[in-house]
Amino acid sequence: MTSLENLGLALLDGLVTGSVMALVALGLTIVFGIMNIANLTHGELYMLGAMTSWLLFQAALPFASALLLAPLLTAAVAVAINVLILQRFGHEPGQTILATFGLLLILQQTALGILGPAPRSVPAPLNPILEFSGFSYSGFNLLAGLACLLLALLVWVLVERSRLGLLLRAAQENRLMAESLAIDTGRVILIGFALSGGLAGLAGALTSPIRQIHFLMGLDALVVSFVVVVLGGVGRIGGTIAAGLALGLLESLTALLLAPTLARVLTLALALSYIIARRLGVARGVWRY
Amino acid sequence: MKNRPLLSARRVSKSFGGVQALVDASIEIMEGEILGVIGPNGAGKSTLAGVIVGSLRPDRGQIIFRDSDITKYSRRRRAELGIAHTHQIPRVFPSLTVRENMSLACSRGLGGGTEDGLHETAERLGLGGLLSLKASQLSHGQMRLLEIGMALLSSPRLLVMDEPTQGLAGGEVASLSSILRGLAGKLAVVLIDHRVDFVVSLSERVAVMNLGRFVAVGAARGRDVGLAIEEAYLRWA
Amino acid sequence: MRPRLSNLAPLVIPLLLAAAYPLLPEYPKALAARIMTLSIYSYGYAVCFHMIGVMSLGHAALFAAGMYGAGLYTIHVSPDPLMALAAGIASAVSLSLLLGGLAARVRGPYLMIATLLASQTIYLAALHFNEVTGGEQGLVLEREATLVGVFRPLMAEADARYFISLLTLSAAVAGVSLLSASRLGKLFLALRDDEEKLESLGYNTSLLKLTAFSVSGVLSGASGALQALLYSYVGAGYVGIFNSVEPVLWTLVGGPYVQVGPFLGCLLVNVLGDLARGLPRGHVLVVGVGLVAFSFATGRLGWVYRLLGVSRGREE
Amino acid sequence: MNRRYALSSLLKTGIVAGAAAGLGGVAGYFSSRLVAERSPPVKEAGVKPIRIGFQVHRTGIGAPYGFWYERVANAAVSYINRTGGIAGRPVELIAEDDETSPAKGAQVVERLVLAHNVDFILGALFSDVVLASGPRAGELKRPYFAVSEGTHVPFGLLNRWCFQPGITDVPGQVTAVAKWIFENLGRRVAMIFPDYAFGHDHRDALTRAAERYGARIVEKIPIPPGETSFTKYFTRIPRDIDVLYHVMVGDVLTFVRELGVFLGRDRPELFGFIDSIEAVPLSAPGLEYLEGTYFWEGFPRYADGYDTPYSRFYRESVGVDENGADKSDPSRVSAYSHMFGVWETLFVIKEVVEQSGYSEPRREDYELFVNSLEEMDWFNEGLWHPQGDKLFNGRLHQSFGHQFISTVRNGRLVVIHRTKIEDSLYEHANDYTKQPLF
Repeated sequence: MTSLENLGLALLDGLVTGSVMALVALGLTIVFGIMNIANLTHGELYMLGAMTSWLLFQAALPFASALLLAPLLTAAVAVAINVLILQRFGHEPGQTILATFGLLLILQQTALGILGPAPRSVPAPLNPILEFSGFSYSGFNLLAGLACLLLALLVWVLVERSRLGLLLRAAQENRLMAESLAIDTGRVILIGFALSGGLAGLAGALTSPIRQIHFLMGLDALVVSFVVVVLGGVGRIGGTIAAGLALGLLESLTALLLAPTLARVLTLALALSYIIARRLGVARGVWRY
Repeated sequence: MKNRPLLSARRVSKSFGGVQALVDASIEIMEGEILGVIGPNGAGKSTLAGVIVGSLRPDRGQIIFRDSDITKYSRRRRAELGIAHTHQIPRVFPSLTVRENMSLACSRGLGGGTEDGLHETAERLGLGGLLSLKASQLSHGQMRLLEIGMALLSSPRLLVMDEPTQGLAGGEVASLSSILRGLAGKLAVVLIDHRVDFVVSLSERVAVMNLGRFVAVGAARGRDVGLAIEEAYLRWA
Repeated sequence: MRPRLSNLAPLVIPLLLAAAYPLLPEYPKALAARIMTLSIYSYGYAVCFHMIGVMSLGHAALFAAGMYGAGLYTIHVSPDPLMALAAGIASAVSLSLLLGGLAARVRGPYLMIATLLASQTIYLAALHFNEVTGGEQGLVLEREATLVGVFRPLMAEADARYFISLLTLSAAVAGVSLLSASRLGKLFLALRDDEEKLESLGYNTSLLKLTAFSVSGVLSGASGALQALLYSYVGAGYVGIFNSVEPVLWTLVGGPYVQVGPFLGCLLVNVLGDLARGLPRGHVLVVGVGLVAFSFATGRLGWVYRLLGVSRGREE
Repeated sequence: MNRRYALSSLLKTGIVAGAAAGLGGVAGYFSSRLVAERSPPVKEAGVKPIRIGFQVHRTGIGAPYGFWYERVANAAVSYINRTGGIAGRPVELIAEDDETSPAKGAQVVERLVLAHNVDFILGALFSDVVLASGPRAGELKRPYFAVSEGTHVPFGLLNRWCFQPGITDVPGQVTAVAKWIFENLGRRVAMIFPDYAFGHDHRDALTRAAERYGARIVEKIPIPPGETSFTKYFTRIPRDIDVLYHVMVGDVLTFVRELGVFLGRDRPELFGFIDSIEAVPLSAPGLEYLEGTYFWEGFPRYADGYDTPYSRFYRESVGVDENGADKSDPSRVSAYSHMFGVWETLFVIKEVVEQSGYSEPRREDYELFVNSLEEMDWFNEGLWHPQGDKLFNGRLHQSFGHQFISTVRNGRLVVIHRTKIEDSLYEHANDYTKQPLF
């Protein structure tokens, strides 16, 4: 392969990886970025989405059913976590971290019980191999990437253009004020959790044919999501999408140049210097820790 | 000495988004004087305080302190030069006791420095009996007094007070007045408040602000100032 | 604001541990030694978390710097455990200046992620330069070159391990207690309460953060170095993200009282984990349930601290 | 108002109760399995059991292996106990989870020795866990048996108390198959391996073998841990190679799928270590690409690959069907190429205890035990060693056995070659017998 073809492949693959990262991170943007609640189970919700897809495949149901049922299930789990636990101590940051980390372990071990320890996979509903000049690429990967990107953009428009985005922000920034304006903050936070959980589950189901399904897959997703959310500027949906894409491309392109592990080091170092150079967060005092 | 400007703001402008909070505002503060600043809500008073103490950077214009340009100085360097600040909503350290709060203000080093004036200041402010209380346990008015005490203990040359009477009861306002009177001549004070009578009674000169500009500056009981106040408040009433 | 002798009341913890020594069966003794070593890391974390209110997700890097510093010194320079301990602490402190520098420039969630990225970078570097670091597999230190080895003529390994960690823990407890009562400690609290206000009083808050991070580096590095020098093993398995999250959990469970909380939290979480390990299956699940339960209990444990005579750390 | 309040609080109570029941259910599920799976200790009046501690990867990244290691250990212990135990004493297996973490692994060694006072420790698979545990075992003076294939035992990184008699190490495996690769598939090779110790062992061993047989490793592509997409690294694969050698840990399914799309039909020969798809069914979507490629197997997954009475008995005992999957769940494929090491290690312990006259954990008995083990030089094929006979090197504390080379044909692995024991041997200066035991 020529270096130009390599570059083409790296760009394509980077965009697909980036779109997936963006969609997974988007849910976290809503709960953590906008509402300031550090929900560490976010990656596990993604894993639950993928696991649901596998369970439905085992039950011989079509892939489309996973796209429908997985987000419903994960949204319900997210809402349950909020109602049963987080809401009871008013989303106090320290207690939230403890509780959601505990839940992370519980969900992970539950998945171990259901999936078993070995990786699982589901087939893609359609899988054309796309031939480009000099390299080939999986049609489903491209499709899933595009779907992730479109969904992310859709959510962006939905939240930014509707009253919902405003309400989500208001609910966090000043609960008292929001309540005096007759906004039911409890319900707004609930909607935020449902949306966030649903997005994570949808991303998990959508990518289940292109990633292996494993009980430990949530932790990586969580860490990557946090990084993407923060690089995009906490609470900015458009920023999250841009950061996801940028990170995906960056990882792909650095891998062309350097030994793989060094390439990852370089990606992390670049992300870090971006944060330092922008002096991010200096003017914001909302987050206590 | 008294006629030399301690600090001057020269044609300072500052806007937030599309809103012009300060427009080419210029003012001089003399050594040892109390300068009152009056104006309706949104006139630009707090922004003025911000650019003087360094929590806000002006878009244009200069801040001169004792003949040197401090426009680009950080808040900390200005504090070292002797510019102190009390906030509209009092800011003290709630985890520390009253004594510890005041002690931190006494000196900036880690060693501790002199705390000679600490007890005296505390007594003067009526905080003498509260020294070992946590600041978080104080009432709003006591917190206000504590913040003023901290500002005084940092031995400033210029004290910028942003709405010091806000949230104070009648009696507390009276004692605040007497404290400020006691300061006359010792340091310069920029007294920003919306209580016209309070400001006029304490200040030698009063500056009236409206829509980001100084509309009048003069003797506290002067005619110009009186008219300007009337106009500014009537328009916005 | 001068520290008084009464500020040393939290030393009751190491005293109790010393008194418990003859009563403990062998395994609890070994476990206690392990927890003491780790709780020094917990104190190191709490200096940043509770005293200046900075949440870092990169402290595993400080622990690792102490561990690799001590381990590599032993292997490549000289098998002198005390010098190795110093080398470990020194490398952790240098790294803590880097993290502290980050804290001076970046805040809030951005700082969490910046520190996370920094420690992940170090983790991957430790993997990549495996000829030096041993990569994920790690390196084994010659036992004779470790602290335990030095004390072997005098006492059994298990005893040496217990008392060396106890001694270091006592120093950490005393240090942190005196620090929190000192003027510097008050400045740390003031920094946590209101950074801008402190700056407007003329204090250099960046310098204060650097100071807090280096104190944290000393403690975290000492803990990491002890891990290497007491257990003869150095490896990248200690640098992963889990190892940065663990002290967050310990200090949260232990509560805001910086003199005793870090130890109690570390103790509670580890003892729960150890008891659950005795279950034939599902012990991670039990730890998860335990953490959820702790999340409800934290903040209601004030009486425990009052009982121990600790006056205050952080206001709730 | 009151009614509504009552209703909602009733609802909340219901939800909480439901959640508690759910959690309880999950816990119950686990505990019921544990009771079922724990080997029943043979209690005979007056006979003290031999206690074998087992450090197992129940959770964490090693879990797919840990699950099968535990299954095999239980099967072996149950067989030993049915047939008279060890030296007439029943065996009690005490298994504890090490979370596949070096820190927790070392702690488990302490628990097993100090709290349970086990006679021997059956160790772990992942090299970091083994390397952190070995020093603790050495200090506590308990024989520690790794089933890891890592080089830490034979290369002398550990100590006299650490052994690996049940499975050939990676350099031995690679040395054995490299000759076949170069002779049959080609001499220009690129390799993909995980960027940690296990992968580095492969890299170093294959490089040495290439030097010996005049082949060339033209590209070495280490994959960082935790990677979930691989296409970007495939761009480094040169197009003019004869063989692509792959060994993966982690996101293996994605790895193979993306490799398939990337290389397409016009691919070089593929030789993989089964580790890339260990515990994964070949029928998993995307793996059809592996048709016609070659694999190293430690012990053939499909029953016809090495069909002896002993291997049939072993397969039956651990409950694996002829396709290498769990008899009760055909989608749960076993770690067949590695887990036999657990079985064989337990029988090495049995053999050496019976030969040496070991009776309890004390100095003179361990001296007998370790010396007897180090004097062993051969394990005969049989019910105790179903994978085949093995040469044991007492200086290295390491066994060397036969290796299998299989090809994927019609979606199954078909054995095409079995290496000789000599093919696995290599020189190493390490000599544990020179270390003092106490």
